[in-house]
Amino acid sequence: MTENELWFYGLPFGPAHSGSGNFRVQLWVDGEKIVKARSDPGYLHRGFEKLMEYRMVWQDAVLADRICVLEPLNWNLAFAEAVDELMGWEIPERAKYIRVILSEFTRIQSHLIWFAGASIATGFQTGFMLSIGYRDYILENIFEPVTGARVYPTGYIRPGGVRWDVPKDFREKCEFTLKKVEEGVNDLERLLFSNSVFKRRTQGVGVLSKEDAVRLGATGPIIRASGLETDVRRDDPYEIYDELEFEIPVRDEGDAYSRFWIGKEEIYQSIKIIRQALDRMPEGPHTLRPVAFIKLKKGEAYSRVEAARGEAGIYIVSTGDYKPYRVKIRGPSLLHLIPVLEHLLIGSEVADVPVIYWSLNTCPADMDR
Amino acid sequence: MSWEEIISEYKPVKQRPRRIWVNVPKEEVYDVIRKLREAGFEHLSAISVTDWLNEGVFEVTYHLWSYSIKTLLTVKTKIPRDDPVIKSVVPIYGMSAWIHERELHEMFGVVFEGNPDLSPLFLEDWDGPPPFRKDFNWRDYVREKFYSKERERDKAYWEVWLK
Amino acid sequence: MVETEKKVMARKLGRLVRAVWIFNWFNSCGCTELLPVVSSRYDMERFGLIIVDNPKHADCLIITGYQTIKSIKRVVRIYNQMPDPKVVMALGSCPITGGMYWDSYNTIKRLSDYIPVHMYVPGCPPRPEAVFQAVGLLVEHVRKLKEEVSRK
Amino acid sequence: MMYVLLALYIIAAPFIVGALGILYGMVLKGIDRKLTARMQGRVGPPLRQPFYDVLKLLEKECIIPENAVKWLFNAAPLIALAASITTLLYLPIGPFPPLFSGNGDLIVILYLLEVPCLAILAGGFAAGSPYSTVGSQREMVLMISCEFPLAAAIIALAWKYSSIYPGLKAFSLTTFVNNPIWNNVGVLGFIGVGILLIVMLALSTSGLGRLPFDIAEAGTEISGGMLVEYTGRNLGILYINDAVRVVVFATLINAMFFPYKLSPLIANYVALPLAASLTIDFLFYLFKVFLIAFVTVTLMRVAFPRYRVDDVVKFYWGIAGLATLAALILIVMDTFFGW
Repeated sequence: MTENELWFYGLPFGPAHSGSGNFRVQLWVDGEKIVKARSDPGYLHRGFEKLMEYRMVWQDAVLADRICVLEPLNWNLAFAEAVDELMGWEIPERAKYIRVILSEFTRIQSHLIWFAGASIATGFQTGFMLSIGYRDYILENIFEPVTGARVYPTGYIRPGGVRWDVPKDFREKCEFTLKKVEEGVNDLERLLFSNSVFKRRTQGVGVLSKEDAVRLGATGPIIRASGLETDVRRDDPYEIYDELEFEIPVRDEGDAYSRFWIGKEEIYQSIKIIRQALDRMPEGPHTLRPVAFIKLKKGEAYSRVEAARGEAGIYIVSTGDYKPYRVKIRGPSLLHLIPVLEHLLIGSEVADVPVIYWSLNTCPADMDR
Repeated sequence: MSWEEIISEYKPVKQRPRRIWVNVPKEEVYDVIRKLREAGFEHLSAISVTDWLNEGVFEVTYHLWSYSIKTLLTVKTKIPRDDPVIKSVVPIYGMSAWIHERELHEMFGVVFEGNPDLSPLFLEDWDGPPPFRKDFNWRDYVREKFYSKERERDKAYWEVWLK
Repeated sequence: MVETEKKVMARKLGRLVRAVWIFNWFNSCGCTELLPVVSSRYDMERFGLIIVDNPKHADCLIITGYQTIKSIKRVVRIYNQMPDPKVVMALGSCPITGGMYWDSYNTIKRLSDYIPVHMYVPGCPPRPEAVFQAVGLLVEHVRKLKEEVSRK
Repeated sequence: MMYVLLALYIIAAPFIVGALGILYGMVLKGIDRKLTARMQGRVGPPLRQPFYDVLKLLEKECIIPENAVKWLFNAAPLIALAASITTLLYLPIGPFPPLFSGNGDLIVILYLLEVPCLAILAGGFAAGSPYSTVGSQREMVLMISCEFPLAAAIIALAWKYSSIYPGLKAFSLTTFVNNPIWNNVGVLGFIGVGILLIVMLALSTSGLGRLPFDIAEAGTEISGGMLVEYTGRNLGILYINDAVRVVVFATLINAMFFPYKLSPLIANYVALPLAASLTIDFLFYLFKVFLIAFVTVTLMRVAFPRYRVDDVVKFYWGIAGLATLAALILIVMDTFFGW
């Protein structure tokens, strides 16, 4: 704080603000220009890493979906991966395919929420209504029949496989949903991504250069929009991603529009992945037995998963007990919301704050943990 | 210097493809990480601290990823628990390291020398010790703070935990 | 005197339930299930419920999910900013007992210790239908209140 | 006797017009919400939902912020509503001539349109909240940038009238209504007036503070802007004012560009009594107002996100300003060359 800043007045953005999630950025503005921004997280801090130390591993698997409500299955997957790696388990093929399909559906629905956020940020009600409406197809046709709940799968993807096999009409349901989702994304492409006002609002806003993206620790769609072709699914493959064919969309501009665009292209890629996985899915057991009471081996493991908003990592340390000794959760939003957001906000205008905030595809819950 | 040469003297352990773990003494960890950054490990995935209460040490782990080599290299080091001071990696990794270190300072009380800002991040009006330390009995704290002995509904929490 | 006060209250509530403006205190859990309620799938606007951007325009505060020590202070402040008559609805199991975070050092365990809560909707997170049922119960309650007043 | 009736008319008519403006504005609001919902694939609220909203708002507690300028804060909504209804008195309601008219009533209307904005703006500054201050600043920018195209459009049309009918009052809406502009121009002028119509439609969207120009309220940016501190009765009055202004703008555009009546067309075939023709024209007027409101409010809201404040300025000073100038030149050429 220098003396000069007394002349600018403070404008809080959030937490009780429909443009933000449960998160606050204190802005210091000069007219409409932002001269300083400071993130203030912690509204959702629950101490997950400590909670997990106090619970058994199979309880932690249930807890893991709550890390980020917008994509619970990806976090579930990350935790299951970490335990699998620690135990040295090779899980059944069918379980791998189910995991991949569900993870991709989670990515699609998370991206649809992202576009709803983009629409809210620019005051575009129609886009919001459509994206959330189409997201409901996934919740109702995939998540509810498969995992038993619309949002939280309560540990469906668990260490050693998945909790139970998919229902018999899974394939038909997936195909129906994919058709609907494709329809929805095509709609959004016409309504949102070709909309001249939306382009005007997002193009050239919040430009993040490649060097800055690497330096500030951006991952996932954010860094791909800045021109670095990287994806955990390809670089550090888990499950069956090394057998599947898919492209990694990359753009060089690094502005808000290209970030949204990457999200849209990723939905198409996810649809492609799901179709491939459905074709190749083998019959067989869905889980290793017995997996109910897991006594962890002594050791440590670090699992990385490409979540919808970036790299999700779980570092697990065990001393050979039923409970993990230490769990570290690496959420992508922590870096996106604090260093990247503060960097992008300086010099931009108040009107652009929601656009920049939503273009980072963040989830305050996985930042605070 | 290639990255294999840098870590070869510290006996790296290869867990599986793309996962390498290495133990480095406290004094050399900053230099090793700086060299690794120059050798291509440009992404700091996470920093973590493990509290080994019985040995009286904090184990600080740096998970480094390289976009070109495509390997996750975990650098581990141990610092004494009663004097938890370590040199910050902010000069190497910039603001992404800053935020991890700020969080660990709050949760474990580890002091990172050279970090520009270690102010509290998540907790507000916190009156206990750093909460992720193993010697902080979390459940006792919660019971004292949130559950009252007098209230009928809360009695179960007291009775079960006291056993 | 008390009777007239009751009558006034019943009239006010009767008008309130026909056009409930909701301020949603975003806490991620319930928020994801509140989005379908707003959007084209369940469309709560057909019952006159809309989301407003500002607590001062709101009649109903929906608190979705756990509250941490940091956020409960803001909730109390938002509650005080809302004009009377106001209703508080808590979504999810966490505001009732602490839910999954019953032993977390940073979440509060019972919302009604901090602000008056008129309705709890259990679930983790509650389904969209549950939100509608809650609103239906609210309307029913007001109708009974009105009948009671008019009978005397 | 004559004078008593006249006095009664003068006293009663403003109330009737005001009531009509409020009622029809609310109905339009209901239709707008319903149609928006249908276009977004929803069911939408019942048509009478705006009435429920207002009744509820009038019942609610009215909070006045501690550091607000109380009298200004409370007076602003009333001034806004009064000014909006006064504007309506200067406008012809369908077949009925305006209550007040004179030599330059268009200029009065031009300024009366700004008064509600000014009042809310003053109320926003008086509220003493950073959000409402930012909102008021934005509203000021919006008003200033709208001014030029609006004035230029009216001057272009008035100049045309003064050149065709030197004897008539050019700046009077009565002239506009009696001589529809489209009948008096050639091809070039037709294009020019078309441009002016589009500019006026865009101007009325921004004058109403609706998407894509609702930068002063901007829910997700500054959470309600100028209205952020208003509650209860005050908010209810502002809500009504918002509804009335839709009618005001639609009526103005109707009078300037579409002052046609349906009754002469029907009278060709069937002889109509006076009351019947007045009713038909009045209903036709309501229909035209609905159409204009549908274009300026509902369609825009469904199809566009919000502009940024500097884009709005660029739009009005740049595109809209140039377009009105081009229209002016076209109309001038039309007059001189008579194409």
